[in-house]
Amino acid sequence: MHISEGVLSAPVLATGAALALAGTGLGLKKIDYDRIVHVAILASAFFVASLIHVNIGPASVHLILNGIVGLLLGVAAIPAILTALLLQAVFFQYGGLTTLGVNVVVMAVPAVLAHYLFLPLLGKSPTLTFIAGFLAGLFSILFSSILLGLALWFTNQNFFETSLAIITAYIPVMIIEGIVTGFCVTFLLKAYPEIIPKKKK
Amino acid sequence: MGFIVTANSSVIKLEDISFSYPGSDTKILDHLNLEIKQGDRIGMIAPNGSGKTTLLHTIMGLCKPDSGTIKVFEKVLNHEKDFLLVRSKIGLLFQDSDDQLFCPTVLDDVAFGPLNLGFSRTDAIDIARKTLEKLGILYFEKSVIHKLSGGQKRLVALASVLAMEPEVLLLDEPTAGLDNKVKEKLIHILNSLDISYFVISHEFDFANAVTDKIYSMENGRILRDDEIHIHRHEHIHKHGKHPHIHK
Amino acid sequence: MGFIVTANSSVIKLEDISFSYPGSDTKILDHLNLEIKQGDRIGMIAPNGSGKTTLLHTIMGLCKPDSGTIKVFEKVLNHEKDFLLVRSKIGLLFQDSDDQLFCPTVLDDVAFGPLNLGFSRTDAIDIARKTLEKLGILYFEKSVIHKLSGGQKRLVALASVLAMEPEVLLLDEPTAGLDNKVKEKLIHILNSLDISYFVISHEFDFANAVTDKIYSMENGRILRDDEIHIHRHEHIHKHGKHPHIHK
Amino acid sequence: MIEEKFAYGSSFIHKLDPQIRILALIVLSFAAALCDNLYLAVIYFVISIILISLAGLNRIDVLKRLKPLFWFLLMIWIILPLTFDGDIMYRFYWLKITYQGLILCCKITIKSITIMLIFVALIATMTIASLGSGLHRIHVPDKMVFLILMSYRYISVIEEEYKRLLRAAKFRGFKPGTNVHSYKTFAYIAGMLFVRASLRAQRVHQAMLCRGFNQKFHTLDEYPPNRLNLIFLMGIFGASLSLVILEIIWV
Ligand SMILES: Nc1ncnc2c1ncn2[C@@H]1O[C@H](COP(=O)(O)OP(=O)(O)OP(=O)(O)O)[C@@H](O)[C@H]1O
Ligand SMILES: Nc1ncnc2c1ncn2[C@@H]1O[C@H](COP(=O)(O)OP(=O)(O)OP(=O)(O)O)[C@@H](O)[C@H]1O
Ligand SMILES: [Mg+2]
Ligand SMILES: [Mg+2]
Repeated sequence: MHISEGVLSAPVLATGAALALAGTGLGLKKIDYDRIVHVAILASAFFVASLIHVNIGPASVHLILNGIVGLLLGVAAIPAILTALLLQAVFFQYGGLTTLGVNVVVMAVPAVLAHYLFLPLLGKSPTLTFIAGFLAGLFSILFSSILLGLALWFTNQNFFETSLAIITAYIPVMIIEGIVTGFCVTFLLKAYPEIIPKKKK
Repeated sequence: MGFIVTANSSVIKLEDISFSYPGSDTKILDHLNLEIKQGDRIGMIAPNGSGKTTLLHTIMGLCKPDSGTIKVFEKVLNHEKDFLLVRSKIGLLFQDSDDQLFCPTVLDDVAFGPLNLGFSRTDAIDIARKTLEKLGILYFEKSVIHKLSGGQKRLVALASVLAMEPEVLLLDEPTAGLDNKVKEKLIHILNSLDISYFVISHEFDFANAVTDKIYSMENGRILRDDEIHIHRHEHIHKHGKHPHIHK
Repeated sequence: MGFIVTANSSVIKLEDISFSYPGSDTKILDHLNLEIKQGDRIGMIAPNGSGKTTLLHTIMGLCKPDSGTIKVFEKVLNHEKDFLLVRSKIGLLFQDSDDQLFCPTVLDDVAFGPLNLGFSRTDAIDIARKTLEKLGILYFEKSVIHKLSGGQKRLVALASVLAMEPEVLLLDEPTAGLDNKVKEKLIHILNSLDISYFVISHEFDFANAVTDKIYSMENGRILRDDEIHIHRHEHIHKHGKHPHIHK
Repeated sequence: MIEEKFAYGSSFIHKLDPQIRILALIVLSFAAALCDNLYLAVIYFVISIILISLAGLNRIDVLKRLKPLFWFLLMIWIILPLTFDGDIMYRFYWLKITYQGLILCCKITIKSITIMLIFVALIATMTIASLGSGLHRIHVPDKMVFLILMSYRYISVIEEEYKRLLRAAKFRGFKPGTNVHSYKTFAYIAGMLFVRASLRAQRVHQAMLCRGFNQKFHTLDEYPPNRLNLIFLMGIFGASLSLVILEIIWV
């Protein structure tokens, strides 16, 4: 989910950059040197997850999975997502430098929220785990698309219809991300519960 | 699936296959010919990077050859669709079992293939159990994959390939990183199968124990050893008082 | 670094070490004893999952034993701090090179250790270049790691360990997945080193070619083969007209 | 897949110090992003074209890289002129195309292409290792540089793992479709990637400890001092500054 260069106004770009900077600073502070490799390699996994294409009818969309990254990393998800987006910009030209801040906010804020909202529900029961995962996936994309719409709307009120169109277009993605995140969380709890932060203690 | 397979009929036949990876000029396969017949047990020993894995991937339709024809069960395969049909009849054991196992538990993983073939859940689980039983590893059906040892993973990977009841097996270095006990188990299992297979290995003794002929590869072509004759030779070993570990 | 090492002095000594992974009851190491002396070249052949990798990690302080003492250069190691000092004197080659090569380019990676030891940039680069030269792989100093082949990565991993000028080498299955040419290169390199080492391998012939004695592991303990005697035996091989591939 | 296609070369731009290129990128792309005047946007566009030629990049390859952007622009051109309020230029029954909408489309198109071209010319022309050392020298925190370099190193390892897993699934008769079984399979594959990533991270961390890692990450990359560095940076700063001043005076 990227907003392209050349669209947003100066105040929106500046706000995005400032928020992303603050969040990254906070996240970096939370990562000590024993965990930094973990964060870096999960950032790579997040990058690669976006290369996974799943079908919806005749079309296909790629996974985003910021919900999972949030669940697994908490605040540390912010620098991880920044890293992945920067590398995507370098390799695929999905975006440039000026929108990097806004894009980080769009992807990372819902991820961090998902961590605090849904992590406590994981592992209570298989059904609840799936539902929590489903909601984490769905909610992350919903909130990301709303943030993206807001960025456009703050730039120019005339982008209202465009924003609505974008949010609507993401509805099928939300459902798919929900299902995939649900199964993925179920998988993680079964196969490697140590990866879920709470379970470590 | 309607393939009629009689003894000595050709199962896989590559004719004049050339292949190079996109963006490179090196011909990894260079007018290569290979035939695997019903009942064949063929080994292949060749250096790293000589194109063995590429060869198997070409048979499975993963690498599209630049020229030449691939026939499986006497049928020429051209399009992705032709390969789809045939892939369930050829079992490929990957070089690294970790590449092959992605379900949470052993049973899930072995049942994955049968489910894709259209079996019902209960039938798929049934098939999976039977296959694990046959390999003598039913006792860890509930185990989580990444907590298994290398040898155990190998056996599970083999089970998940066999569960699809393939008519040919392609094995890519099945013994890499395995200890001698598991190796012997594998030799025993392979020798008790009654399907054709093609085994890549870096270990002569293993390949020798499970196959009837051994090929090699050089410059993108197969080197064939049709005659097999007995040869006797001596080594000198330093070894201690413990049971001598020797393949 | 102030360690006085004389011939036949003990380099690594494990006494009565027990270890189990957190959350499990199985003793992977069970009152294990091991001594590596100056000049020793020891091989270890043992089944998958017998605890070989765990043993090496215990020596390096990556797994903390439940009981027993670890002495390196006659000094008992207790705390993380003691291990810090010692880690630069023991070189561990990991089972998977991708775990060990974490810098973007070959030169970066080989210079990483010397930089941590406090060498200046230019000195570190100098050491790195010399080590690559010694292994005959200087020509890919600028290469990006993830574009190297398996065998090349192995050699780079070895270079990055050697660049720290360790006094002992611990090698975890250095030959897994390597072809015979690279294997021979490795044999040659190891035999030309004049430091002690401890090699885990599943391949008797390789272990035999680079070491003076071979140990094994069972039930968390070391099985020792102190006497070495020559033994002559015969095989029967089927083989073809091609140059017989044999390690 | 992960190819640094433009990273190797011997052009003027390739020889510049990464640190200089990053600074130039920051100044120039923000100046271009803030520009709100169609004529000035065209000047920025010309600058970006000059930079691309200085970098000696293959034009076809560059165009291919902009493909995702072109899809976005296509969407903009379909939606914006119709939904934007303003003076109506054409009316076709209930469809109306506004002048302001059209101008905005032009501006967005030119600006977005410009900013992407600047990025390609200045950043895509260096390896990630150089980017890391450049960022390090403009005082980006150690930990951030470390995250970028380390993450880059393992992307291709994990991508390979993904490709192999997908291949294995396909060999076992998996046909991706629009159904729960497919989504579940992809979820398992993604989950497996995260598990492997985590296990690998543990091992890599241990490997770093064994090599005496003391919480400092070094980058070796060295660029010989080059008089052109300063000239280039001054040129970019000067151009950006004069264009910004021009816009303020103009309005
Ligand atoms: N995706 C790829 N793109 C380009 N070249 C490749 C690719 N995969 C393999 N190669 C090259 O093709 C050659 C053959 O590779 P292949 O994996 O088939 O060898 P192999 O015989 O299986 O070796 P090994 O014994 O190491 O498994 C090698 O030189 C390798 O560098
Ligand atoms: N992190 C871990 N947590 C729990 N158990 C573990 C862990 N790592 C290894 N084990 C278990 O400890 C035992 C010894 O593992 P280890 O990796 O030391 O074996 P190994 O001798 O090196 O085997 P291989 O030849 O396959 O490399 C195995 O049974 C394994 O299942
Ligand atoms: Mg291979
Ligand atoms: Mg091991």
